Amino acid sequence: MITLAHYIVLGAVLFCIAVAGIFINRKNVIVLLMAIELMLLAVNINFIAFSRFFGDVAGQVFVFFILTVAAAESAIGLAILTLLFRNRRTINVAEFDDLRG
Amino acid sequence: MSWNDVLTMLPELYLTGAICVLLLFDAFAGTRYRSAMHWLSMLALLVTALLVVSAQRAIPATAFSGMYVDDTLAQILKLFSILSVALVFVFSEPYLRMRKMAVGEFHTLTLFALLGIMLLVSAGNLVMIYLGLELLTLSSYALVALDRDSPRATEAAMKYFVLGALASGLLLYGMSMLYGATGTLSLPGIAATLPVTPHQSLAVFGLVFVIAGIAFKFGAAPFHMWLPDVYEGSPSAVTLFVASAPKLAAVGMALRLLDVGLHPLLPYWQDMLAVLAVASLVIGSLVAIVQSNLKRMLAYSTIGHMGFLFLGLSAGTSFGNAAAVFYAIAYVLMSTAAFGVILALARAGFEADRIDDLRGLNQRSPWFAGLMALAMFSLGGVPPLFGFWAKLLVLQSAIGAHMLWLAIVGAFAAIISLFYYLRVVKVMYFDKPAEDSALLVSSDASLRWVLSLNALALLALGVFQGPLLDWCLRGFGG
Amino acid sequence: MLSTSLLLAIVLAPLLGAVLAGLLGRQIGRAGAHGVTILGVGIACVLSFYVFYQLVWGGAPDYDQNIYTWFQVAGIGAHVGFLIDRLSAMMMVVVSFVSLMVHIYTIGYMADDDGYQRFFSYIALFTFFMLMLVMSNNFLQLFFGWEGVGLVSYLLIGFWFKKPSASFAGMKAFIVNRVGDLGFVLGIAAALHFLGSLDYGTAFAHAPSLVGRSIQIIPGHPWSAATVICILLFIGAMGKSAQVPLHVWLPDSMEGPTPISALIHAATMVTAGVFMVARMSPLFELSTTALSVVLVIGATGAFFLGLIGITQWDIKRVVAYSTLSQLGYMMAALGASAYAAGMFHLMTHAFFKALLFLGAGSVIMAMHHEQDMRYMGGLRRYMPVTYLTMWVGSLALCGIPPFAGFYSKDAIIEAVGASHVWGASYAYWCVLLGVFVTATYTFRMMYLTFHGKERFHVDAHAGHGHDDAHGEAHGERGVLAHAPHESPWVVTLPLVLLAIPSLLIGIFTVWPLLYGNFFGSAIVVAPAHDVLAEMAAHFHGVLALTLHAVFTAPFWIAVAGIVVTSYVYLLNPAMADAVKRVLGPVYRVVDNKFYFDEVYNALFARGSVALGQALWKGADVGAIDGVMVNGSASLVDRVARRARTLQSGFLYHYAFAMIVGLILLLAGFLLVPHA
Amino acid sequence: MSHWPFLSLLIWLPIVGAAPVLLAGERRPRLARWLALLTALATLAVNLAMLPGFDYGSAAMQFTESHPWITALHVNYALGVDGIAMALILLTTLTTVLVIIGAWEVIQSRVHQYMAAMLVLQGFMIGVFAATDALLFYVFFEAQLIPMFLIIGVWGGPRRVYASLKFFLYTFLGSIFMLIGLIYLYLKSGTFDIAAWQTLPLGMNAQTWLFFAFLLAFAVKIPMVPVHTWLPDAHVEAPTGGSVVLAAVMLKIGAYGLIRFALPVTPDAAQHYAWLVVALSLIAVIYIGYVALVQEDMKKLVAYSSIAHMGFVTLGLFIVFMLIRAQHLDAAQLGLQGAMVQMISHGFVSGALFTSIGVMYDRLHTRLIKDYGGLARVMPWFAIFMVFFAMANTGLPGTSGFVGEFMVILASFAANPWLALLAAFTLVIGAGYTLWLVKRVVWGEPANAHVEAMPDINAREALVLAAFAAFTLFIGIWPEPLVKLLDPSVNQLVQMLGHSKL
Amino acid sequence: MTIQLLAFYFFAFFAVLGALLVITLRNPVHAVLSLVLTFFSVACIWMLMQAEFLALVLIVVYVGAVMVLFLFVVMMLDIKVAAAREGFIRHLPVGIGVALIMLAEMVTLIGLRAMQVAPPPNPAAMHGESNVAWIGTALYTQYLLPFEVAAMILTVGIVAAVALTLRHRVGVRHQNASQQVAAVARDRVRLVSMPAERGDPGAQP
Repeated sequence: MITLAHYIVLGAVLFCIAVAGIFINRKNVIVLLMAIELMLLAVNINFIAFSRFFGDVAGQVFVFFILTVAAAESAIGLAILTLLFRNRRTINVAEFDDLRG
Repeated sequence: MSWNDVLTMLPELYLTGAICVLLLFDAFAGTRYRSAMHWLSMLALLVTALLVVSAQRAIPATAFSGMYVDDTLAQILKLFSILSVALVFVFSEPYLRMRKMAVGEFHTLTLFALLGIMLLVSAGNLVMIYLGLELLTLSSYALVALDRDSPRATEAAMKYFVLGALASGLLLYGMSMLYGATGTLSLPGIAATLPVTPHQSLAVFGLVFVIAGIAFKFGAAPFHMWLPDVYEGSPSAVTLFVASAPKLAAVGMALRLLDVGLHPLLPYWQDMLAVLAVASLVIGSLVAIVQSNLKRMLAYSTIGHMGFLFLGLSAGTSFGNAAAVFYAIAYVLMSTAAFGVILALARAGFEADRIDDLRGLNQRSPWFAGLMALAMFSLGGVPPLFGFWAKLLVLQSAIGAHMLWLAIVGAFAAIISLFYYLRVVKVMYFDKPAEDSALLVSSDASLRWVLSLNALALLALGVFQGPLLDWCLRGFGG
Repeated sequence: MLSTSLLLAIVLAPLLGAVLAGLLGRQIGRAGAHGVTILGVGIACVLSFYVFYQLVWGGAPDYDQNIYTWFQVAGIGAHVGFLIDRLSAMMMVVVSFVSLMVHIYTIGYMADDDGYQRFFSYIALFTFFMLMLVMSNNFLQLFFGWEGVGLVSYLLIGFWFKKPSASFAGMKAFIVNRVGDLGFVLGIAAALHFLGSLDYGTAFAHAPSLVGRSIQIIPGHPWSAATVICILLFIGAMGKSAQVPLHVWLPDSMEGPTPISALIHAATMVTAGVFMVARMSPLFELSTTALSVVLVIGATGAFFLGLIGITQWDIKRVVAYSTLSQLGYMMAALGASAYAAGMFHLMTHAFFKALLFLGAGSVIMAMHHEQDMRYMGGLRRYMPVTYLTMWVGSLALCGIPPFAGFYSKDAIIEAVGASHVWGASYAYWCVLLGVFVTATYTFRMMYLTFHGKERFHVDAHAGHGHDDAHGEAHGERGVLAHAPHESPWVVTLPLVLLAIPSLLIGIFTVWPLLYGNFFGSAIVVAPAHDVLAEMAAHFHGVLALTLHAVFTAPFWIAVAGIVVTSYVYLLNPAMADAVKRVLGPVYRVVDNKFYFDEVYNALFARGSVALGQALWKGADVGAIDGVMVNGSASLVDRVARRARTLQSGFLYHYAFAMIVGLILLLAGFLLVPHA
Repeated sequence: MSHWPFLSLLIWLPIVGAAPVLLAGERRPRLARWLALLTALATLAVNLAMLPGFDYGSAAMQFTESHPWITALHVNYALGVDGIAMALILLTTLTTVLVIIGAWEVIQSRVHQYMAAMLVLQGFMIGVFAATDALLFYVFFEAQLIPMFLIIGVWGGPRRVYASLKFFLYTFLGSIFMLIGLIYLYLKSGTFDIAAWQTLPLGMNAQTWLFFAFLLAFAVKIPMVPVHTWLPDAHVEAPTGGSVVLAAVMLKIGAYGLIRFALPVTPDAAQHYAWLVVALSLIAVIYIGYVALVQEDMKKLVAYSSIAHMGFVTLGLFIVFMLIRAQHLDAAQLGLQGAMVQMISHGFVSGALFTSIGVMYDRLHTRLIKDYGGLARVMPWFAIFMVFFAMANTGLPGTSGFVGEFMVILASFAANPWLALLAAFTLVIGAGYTLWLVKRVVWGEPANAHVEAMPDINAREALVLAAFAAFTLFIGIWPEPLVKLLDPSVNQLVQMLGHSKL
Repeated sequence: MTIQLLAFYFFAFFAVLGALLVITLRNPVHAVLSLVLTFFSVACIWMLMQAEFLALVLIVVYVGAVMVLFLFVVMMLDIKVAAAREGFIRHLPVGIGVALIMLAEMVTLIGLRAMQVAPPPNPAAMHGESNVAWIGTALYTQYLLPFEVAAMILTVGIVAAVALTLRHRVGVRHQNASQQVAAVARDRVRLVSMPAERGDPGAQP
């Protein structure tokens, strides 16, 4: 029997992996964007699981909106990424420290 | 959906339409009509504001099955958001013209952000919170990156984007837990369910993530790291925007979530907000001291101010909430004045964003030095200026909520932070202007007039703050 | 009847003169300046005599009224008013008369000085303050005059302000006096506290209530209230009347022009302490402890400070130490409860000491402002009037009958001898030996100055006039541009006028003053202490007293002193050096004035500066500013710089911070229990 | 009683009057000066016009005005004066006129801004004394920092930045804790009316906290040891006018605050900790006296002497508690009166001394004692004033400096002779540092050729100094009018302090 | 253990594996592909929860559009892989540590015990409507406003992306399609009248 706990734990695990990904990643920005996608995915799992177990549509509707927004967000994120690459010829996170202190 | 729904949210609907018109106008009218774009945007703001005011007849009102709430709080925040966006447009017009930046996009994206703010502060549902917030933040990311050829702006945008996305991920995770605990996304529904739900600990768990999301939006420590970089890296016009209306949105969002939705969990979030307040006060007041960049200094000062604002929020009383709203309004007007002076001094190729750039301003332009001094003293919380009353109210609400220690921390922070505000005054008044610097104040008449009004309002509202305060209190039945 | 306006005229006339001469000095010129001030003081003098006459012979009752209210707080009132009884009337006469003499004398003495008008203004102002002091009917006004004369003394000692030593001496006088005033103010406070009023009348009326009251200054040791009040007040008198150990300012005050040495530092101001103690007799009589203190300190000064006079070479300093010694006598008399004797000596001393000072001033003028007796000698030929009047003064000082000093001093010695308070026998020895000392230094001075060989020579080309007279180093000591000559009449007239009372006044006043209950209720003496009453029993008239002197020890001691001195300084001058060698260390101690100045200088002057430096640099700049203020500022700055580095600019650090924040919030939720 | 809103007029006349002065602009300094002087004189005239209508026998607030200001917080724009406030307001209006005349030729750059700042400062200071609403008081209390900050910073000496920042932050540090106290009291009582607070029952614990909040705020302002170190710096760097206002009026605000707040609102805590304040006051008198002795900078010396003299004020205020406990109510009144008179007197004397130093500074541009000497010869008139004010500073009877000190010493003897002894020590040490200063500056030979060339004071300077001298002398010779003005309020205060709130 | 549970573990394993690969792989292209694996697995899990519509949307929209966009950008930017590796091993323990702490806290706090419940019957199925219809009804009635707002967000996405990346390079020739389409013959050919050429080279008009 798959209980609610299964889903929630899966969500939590994915969430933590995403979090870990964000700050152990010193490579490039694009992986950060992907980690964020992962995080949203974890959230979505939660919502759908709760929705399923409550028999309530709201959670699934929320997921729908999250997916929509995430798409727009990706578009903007990738646009910024492109600008970044155009201006700096790199997307290595460790090289962006002009602004600090 | 009914006519009533439409009428209730007429301001937002109108603004949406206006944005679409502006988008089309911008796409087809070409670069010759830049100034028309400016005036059309102002017109759109004016009409929206009028609609907000005229909708006052039957509040509180809800629309779209409780997704949208219109009440005094929403109206206050909306009006001041509209006002601050108008100030942003006026102050940044010459700046954008000089730099040949994408004026059309600046206006439309800012208006989109404003729309997001208005939806956010009227949200009656987690979904609306999320969407309003995203509308605001996505526009903001783009605005920050709008100076496409500036590596710093792009870097700032990238940081802002990644951290913002992380923060909304946290917020969403928290929302999912709240949903799991209560089975509803409606804020009043959550408030009604929380006392009876068996999953209260789940709700509190979600609350932590929600708080993190809110704190990020405010720029409260330790979720503040994006803020200095974004303030410094963005074009000054965008910094001005980022520093103004979104703070009102943040306070609206916090109040909707915490006061409307999660008030039963007050004992939990009160402590968390208090801790965040202390962290923000410390970071904000300390690190600003060692800044040489004015925008960055103001960024840290913002962090400190958000700490003060949290003093009001964490009280959890209607007075505290009103104090927080009042504080946000005060902060917005002060920072528009401060950044307004930076914009007024900026010229092509010269940002006027280092503190030393203001050296001897009193000799070059006593009037603007005076305005900047007003803004600085107000930010520092020196009576009788507006900023003092804001501080007074939050301190009062903290003491009233038996958090005297928090008020004392706030007091220390206020002293330390005063130091760097005074430093700006010192540079303007006590120092001689550098020989080669030609500090010129923008000749743009509307900028000069409106900036003057903005700064003098800090004085006027310092003396006649009563009506505004009453209004804020009315937003919470006080 | 004494009218208020009359009394006001007495005090205000000199004040008006002082203000006119001071502020409009340039406009009214030299003659104008001395004109208005002499007129003012003259009016005061004449009116004082009139007041005295009215009181003593006119049958006028004592005057005790307030002029106006200075302040009134709750039950505590401070007023300005006058108490005129025979005590104050006598003082008024003495003060205004001597002052008038000095004014006249000054016309000659200061003739060439730049600060002519200023000087007249000062001495007239002094007269005003001194009159306010003696005429006061309350502690407050007493203190007003007290400090006022101190101020003028300060200004006059430092009159030649270009001379560093003069302005230093002025400052020293003021500050040492302030030490006394510290006690005096506390005494007033104590009087107010215990007696409930600042007015003499009320206060003295309550004085009997002091008996049995005590105060615990040191917890566990109750002190009699009367003792505390009196000793505190007496500390004030010690300052003003230059008693040991607060006498150090008086010799230095000789930096001032000679007329003021006569007026202030001999005749009037320094006796204010004596007057005050006499005025406070209702209080002092309540405390034998206080009387003992007065007696012992007075007698100590009378002998030991006189000793110093023997070693001095400066003519004025000799007279100054003589003054210290005589003030000691007066105090001793007060301590023996012979207030009248003290006041008597005060009066006679005022005349003969003023005479001696003015005579010394005359000599100094003749010597072109050379004050060192080693460069004098044989002056009797050049200035006979000065010489003769000085002799009168000297004999009066030594207490040779029938000169005025004899009657007063003899009464004091006898009174001290008759006293029974603690320390009386020590005091008696002191005052007795003091007679010898007095004779010694007086005659030494007379011989060195007027007799013997001339130790100066006249050189017409030496060419220094009066301009550089103010203490600058002379080209060569003992060389005069022209021969000494007698001073003008404005100088000699006062000498003569003062010589007359020095000679005669004792004869006429000894009976009424000492035994005739002259002061009436102004002076209160407890029957147990009333030595004068005992002495009155042996009094058989002035003539008998004068003749009887040859059978008393003081007379022969004085004669012995004169004889020894005559031998040493007239017949065998080498003897002086031999004595010096024999006495070696003792001589050095005395010659260095018992090292008071050195000790005070190290302890108080340099010590204060060192302490001030330590407190300033150590506590203020170091601890408070350095550690607390700037320290906390720099701490904030350091922390801020450290905190700033947290903002590393790296995205993953930012994210890390957020996550850590989140984890901490979660942990807090996990660990902190909630309701 | 219906009357003109005199107090509002007093406050706002100078503030509004600053606007035309500012508008006169940098190019028309003459106009700015005259406008400023006229405004100051008009304010003085208004103030004097109040005197006939003032009821000297009443301790009640007079010329009261009250309008709701912030209804939500129950803050009123409430003004009123009693004798204490009236005396200090008179001091303020008089001093400002003199300061403006004193700055006539001294201030050469940005005259209009200087004059405007002075006028605004005056308005705020009067506001502090006139406010009967705590929040209004606080607003004025803080607001005056701004013009003073600018005065020190813009027209000050070489280390003006350090000094002005120190001044501002120090004061702000103290006052913000007071603000917390005010808020607490408001929450407790529901009003910001000071009079209501004076009768508000408070527990000892609350009183203690409040007392220290008030004490910190006002101790910084007065300033008391050990929070005094801003004052020497501020004085040294401030222009003459700034120093005069600072010493003459601003320091009094601290003591005034104690009288209005710390004493009556928290009488029991004040009673309990009176020993502490008394100890600090005596330390101020003695320790600061020694520090003053070794100063090399004249302004610093006078600044330290100000601290010592203000020590008498706080001493007078707090021995009251000891006297009340010992049932010496007359002496208690005397002590309080002494503190008040000392405040007024110090206003004139220190103002005059700073003006004198300013006169010297204008000629030689140095404040170091060693650069002077022998002024009595080159500037005889100046020397007269200088010596006179020095004597007033040492508390010579007949000058105002004596009256307050005398009263306080008299009163403190009743509390404890040792206190009186330590306090009276000022007679010696005060004379020491002041006369040593006079000796080095006024007496002696002219120190150098520059001193030799110094011209004597001109008519304008003489006018200012003579005015100060006149006040000093008047109060010294006849303090009764001043005492009478203060008496009912002092009496009432002593009565109030005698009642425990526990 | 039911077949469903087995399927859950299967897909969950791949989801987690994919996620781990996303954050560890050095080549971004591989990382994107791993993300696709995760998405796909999760979509299958959603299927298990009978959220068919969202599962499909995830694959069609996310994998089909967004991930392709990612791939497109990664390849366009031509990132040097080797350079961006340093420090990875050093920071890994911190990352793992923090992630584990967080996971522990989360799992503790969520209160899993209360969640050991079986799912109730599918409400959509009970009403006899599909999951799509169920969501659709909600979207167009109760959630109409959010739906519209989502549209605005997408518009912002477009506007922002265009504003940031579209640039009119100066000096670069580019096509203007609308001009091309709108061209008429008159624009294409211009007739210029000029005098005929003569043989005499010296005679210019």
